[in-house]
Amino acid sequence: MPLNPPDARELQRIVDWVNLTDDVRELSIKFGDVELFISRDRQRPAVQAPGQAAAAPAAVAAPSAPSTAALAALPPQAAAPAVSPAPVTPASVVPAVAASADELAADEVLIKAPMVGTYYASPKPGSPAFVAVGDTVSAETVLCIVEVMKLMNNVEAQVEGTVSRILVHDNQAVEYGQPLMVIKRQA
Amino acid sequence: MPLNPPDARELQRIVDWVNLTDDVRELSIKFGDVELFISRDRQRPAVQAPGQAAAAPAAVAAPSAPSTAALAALPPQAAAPAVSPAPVTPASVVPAVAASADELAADEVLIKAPMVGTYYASPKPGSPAFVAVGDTVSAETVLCIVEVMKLMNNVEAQVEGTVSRILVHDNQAVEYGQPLMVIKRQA
Amino acid sequence: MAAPLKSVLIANRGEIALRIIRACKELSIRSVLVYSEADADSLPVKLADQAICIGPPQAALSYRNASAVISAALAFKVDAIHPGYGFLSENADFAALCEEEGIVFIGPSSEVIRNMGDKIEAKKIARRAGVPTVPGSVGAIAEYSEALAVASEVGYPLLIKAAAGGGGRGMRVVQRAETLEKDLSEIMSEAEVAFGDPSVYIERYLTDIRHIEIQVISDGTTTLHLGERDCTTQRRNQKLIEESPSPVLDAELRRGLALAAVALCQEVGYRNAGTIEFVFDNIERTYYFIEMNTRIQVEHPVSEEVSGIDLIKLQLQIAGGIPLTMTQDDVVIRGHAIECRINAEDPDRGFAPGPGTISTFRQPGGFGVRMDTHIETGYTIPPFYDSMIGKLICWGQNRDEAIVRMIRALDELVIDGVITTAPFHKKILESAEFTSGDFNTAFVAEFMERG
Amino acid sequence: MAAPLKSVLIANRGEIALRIIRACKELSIRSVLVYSEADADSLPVKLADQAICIGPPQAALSYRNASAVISAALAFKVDAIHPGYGFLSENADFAALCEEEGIVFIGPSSEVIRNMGDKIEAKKIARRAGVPTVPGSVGAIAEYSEALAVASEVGYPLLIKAAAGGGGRGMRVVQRAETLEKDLSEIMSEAEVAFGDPSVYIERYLTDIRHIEIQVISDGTTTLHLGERDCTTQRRNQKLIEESPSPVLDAELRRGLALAAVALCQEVGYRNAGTIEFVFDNIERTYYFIEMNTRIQVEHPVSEEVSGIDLIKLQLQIAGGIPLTMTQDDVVIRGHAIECRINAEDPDRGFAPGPGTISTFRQPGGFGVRMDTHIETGYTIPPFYDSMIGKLICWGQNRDEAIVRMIRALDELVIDGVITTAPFHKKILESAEFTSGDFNTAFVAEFMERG
Repeated sequence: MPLNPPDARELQRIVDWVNLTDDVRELSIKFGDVELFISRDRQRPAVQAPGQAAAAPAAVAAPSAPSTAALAALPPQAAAPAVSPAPVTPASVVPAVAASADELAADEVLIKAPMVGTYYASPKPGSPAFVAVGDTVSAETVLCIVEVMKLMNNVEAQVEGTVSRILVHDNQAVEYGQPLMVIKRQA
Repeated sequence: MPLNPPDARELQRIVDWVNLTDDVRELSIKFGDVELFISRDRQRPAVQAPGQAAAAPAAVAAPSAPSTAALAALPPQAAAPAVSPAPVTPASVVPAVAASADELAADEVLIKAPMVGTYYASPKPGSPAFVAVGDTVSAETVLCIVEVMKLMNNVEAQVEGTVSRILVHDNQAVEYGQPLMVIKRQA
Repeated sequence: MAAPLKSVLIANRGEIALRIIRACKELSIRSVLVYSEADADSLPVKLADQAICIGPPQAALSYRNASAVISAALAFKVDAIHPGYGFLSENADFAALCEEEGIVFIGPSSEVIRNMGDKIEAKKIARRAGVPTVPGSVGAIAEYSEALAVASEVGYPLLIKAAAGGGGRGMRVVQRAETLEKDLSEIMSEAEVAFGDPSVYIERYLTDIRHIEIQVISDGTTTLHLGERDCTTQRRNQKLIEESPSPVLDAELRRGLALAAVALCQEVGYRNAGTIEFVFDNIERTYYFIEMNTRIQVEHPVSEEVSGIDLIKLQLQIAGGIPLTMTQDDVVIRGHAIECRINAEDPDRGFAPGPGTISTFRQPGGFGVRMDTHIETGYTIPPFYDSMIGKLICWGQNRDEAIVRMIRALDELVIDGVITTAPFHKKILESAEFTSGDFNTAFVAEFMERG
Repeated sequence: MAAPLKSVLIANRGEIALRIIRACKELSIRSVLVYSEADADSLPVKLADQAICIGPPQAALSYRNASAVISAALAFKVDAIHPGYGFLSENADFAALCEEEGIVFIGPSSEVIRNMGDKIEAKKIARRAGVPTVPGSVGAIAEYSEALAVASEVGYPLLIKAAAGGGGRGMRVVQRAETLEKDLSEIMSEAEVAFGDPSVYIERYLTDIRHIEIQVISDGTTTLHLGERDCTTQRRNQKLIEESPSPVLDAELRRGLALAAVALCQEVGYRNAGTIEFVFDNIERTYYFIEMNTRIQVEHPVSEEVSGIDLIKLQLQIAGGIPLTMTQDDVVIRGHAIECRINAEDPDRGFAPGPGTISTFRQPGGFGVRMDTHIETGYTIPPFYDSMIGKLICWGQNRDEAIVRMIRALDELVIDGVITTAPFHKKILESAEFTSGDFNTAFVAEFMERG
């Protein structure tokens, strides 16, 4: 193994390997200031397109540093500074005062995309969605996945409440900061 | 004589002739809608530059149509419409509410240049000025001359009062509408 | 007159005033702009070295007021007057007044202006110079027998024009020999009544024509041409889009036009910038002299962009007695340029002019894009003058690139607060006829009829 | 990769993002701009066909964030990525990621970026291609005897550079042979301590130099050069003013530089736009390869203006597999172009960047003036990025005309609300040294010292 921290491609290869195997449930790697933690929800049933490895929804989250920022820290640049210690879930939780397409009630919270990528409503194609409108969620409930280059980022609720509105549809490309859901806070 | 109205050059030639003669005091010509009226104040003593006819300050005023507008009506254009019946003196009299470089008192009137040209404070070089600060003027008092291509336009006060300020100096080139004097209206 | 100019009075407004100010600045000539009260807040007034108000808004009392302009030039002691286009630019009497007053008129002599301003005289000069004119009667016609003789040479359809007419009045197209006598007697009677002069001219009536003009610049000795401009995209004889080179000329025609233009200039001893206008008959693929414009034209930037030559600077230099240093071989046409005249007019309401205040102006930019305009955000278009508020000029390596660049620039252009012809230009540019290059002066009218 | 591009993601901001959007529009390619939260209200965001926010203001989390950019490209399904300059444009790993993901990287291959990004490797390639490099040691030196041998070839003054150093650190000028041994041992000790590697390079120390670079464009088979740009007007290695052609080259030197640049490209199988930088030794009147920039450069418009060739459009076409149709003979340099980089910096306070809100922006215009900028009236310059807010490019028939036009355009330019380098540029342009063309890279520093 090289002494230098891995570059994006090496991390990518590890994620690819996890995707291709059936028997890895969790994986944690730490090289210097780069940390990778993979937690797979379930096995993916089959490859989608012939001749191409499917992007399995392996949920990836960086426990102490945001994985996207780590991936951005490609040589020869220095590692990207983590602007603020990233929370366990990288979802941006915006209180009701923040602007949104629709008016938010005072007890509503907007869930925004923590990164640009593809929004998945369910852990894998065809399986039930993580949440539906009316569902009760806790702070740790996974609301959806945003895929960034085959890295599946769980978006957690961070607040307790009920799902009030879902603003995007499955498989939709989403911008950084794009409103995804509205959670009505528990009274 | 041609049946068509005279063009600027023909008028100019007449004015030039008046300038060159010593014995014409007043001249009035009318061709259709073009009217020319020349009133000479005094004889000009001598030619200024050798080899060139001097611009004698023959005071020219168009009694019923502004001479500048008439001169502008050169063939092949139609005669310039007189926008409004020109007053006997073409000076623009602006009441105190109008903007000026300096503040005007409520009873002060701004005298503006009726045309672009050269301002003369006196009827001829070396002679006393038409008016000085403190002079009492009537509506018909000639305040100054503005020369437009050797045509000497008398600027009359149009109000009764006293000369409060003189804003330009003798021989100065002045714009159309440039403030020349301030007249304090008679109480 | 032989001394390089130190100061120039600009007797114009709008974009052309700005254009001349810029050229003066680049030549270290003091720019003295005269303006009417309506233009006191305009960009040219802000940018000129000196600005002098010469009268009220009405052009007759300011920009067309010869004595006010000359008085300003004399009082403020400038060397020369640049008349721009319109207003006093082709007024021979004004040029003569300048000559008399010892002020350099930036243009040809008053005599040349007068001669070329007389259409009959200009046509005679053209013939003398061996420049083809539209076939027709040499002088006025008063008899049917003369008309018949001319008609047999000219062919049908032909055009009878009252000698004293003009601006489309006193004209009739004769389709067949059978009606010639009747048409002639009718138009002569009409002309007698309308103008007090029954004499008429006859010339070939051309039905499928383009408008092509040659830009020339001369110091009185050396006359150079800067290639042609094709101004076929017109609406009611108003040019909308001009381009250079013309999409229809071959090298031989191009050369013929240019040499004809230069010959005409040499015939009259032309000095300064000028344009020789021709009609180009699409059917016969031949050209005829129509008239000469003895001034800089609105569409001069099209020639500047393809030649790299700054025409206004040359005008100023020639007027200051500096001879041309380049030769015809130095004039190399590169690529293709198109100009769209942006007017504050509403194409949906018969191109009615709509003055108003521009709430937002965004100028398009980037490679190959030039916008000559005096407008700014917050500028109020005065109702007293022409409705043209700017010219968008795009250059490309070829016509296709110039067209896509113009469409891109029109998309980028924002003029909020007034209705402009910019969207109409885009439609024209995107049409199959325009992109093909194969159209005539009726194109815009037909395009509008189709809707 | 051989299909013409239908959509391009623009991984940049500011004027270059706008430049690429314009080129995309002219080629009917969908422009998809990625932007940070700080640029949400910027002109490129308004003008792109689609704009996608990819992260917070910090460049490391947005414009330099390779995974965010590629994720956006994949999620929003674009064909290609144009990196502009700076940010990810010369990041070989990013280019490699694009290659792996099947996204066209608009630039050369990741391998070429990697090789040319390594200064030692690039120098080796240059030597292989027969391109002159600054005389000096071929590899690292560890012994005084080696240093002595190299020094006798190179001459004095010479430069000792720590192999592991960079950015001005670990360098020493040796004036005389007498001090070589002592200087060598000192710099090697310092390098050992600072970088853990005592090895050094030796090369000739050039004291009177210009910076001259050659613009190339290649489809991988045909490599064309677009003449040189002279970037000698620098301040602390930051280019201020670039021009083309260089005022000091003769035809033979120009040809030599161009051929060297093309040879280097062919040696590495270069594809797309690139720039080969040389130092030009004023004393010996000879040139040495320094480095290659494997991307479009800030100053590319200078070459566009003199060649008439739209470099960004060629980049997009080549990336879409469309080969170059022109030959070297079609590349004709006409006139002279100058670019001034307008930065929101205060020359009186050590060029300190000063972000802020632009209360009024007036863009200069007219013939030969181009301003590539993303600023508008009301635009707030964010503090997160480069302080360059626009580039003013002026073309003229010759260098003198280009200079007076630039001065005129700088006078016309209004950027109120922030302090910019525009007035400083004017002072430089008006200086006797600049107008003479005879200066070196120390000119601006000396000019400022004189005050």
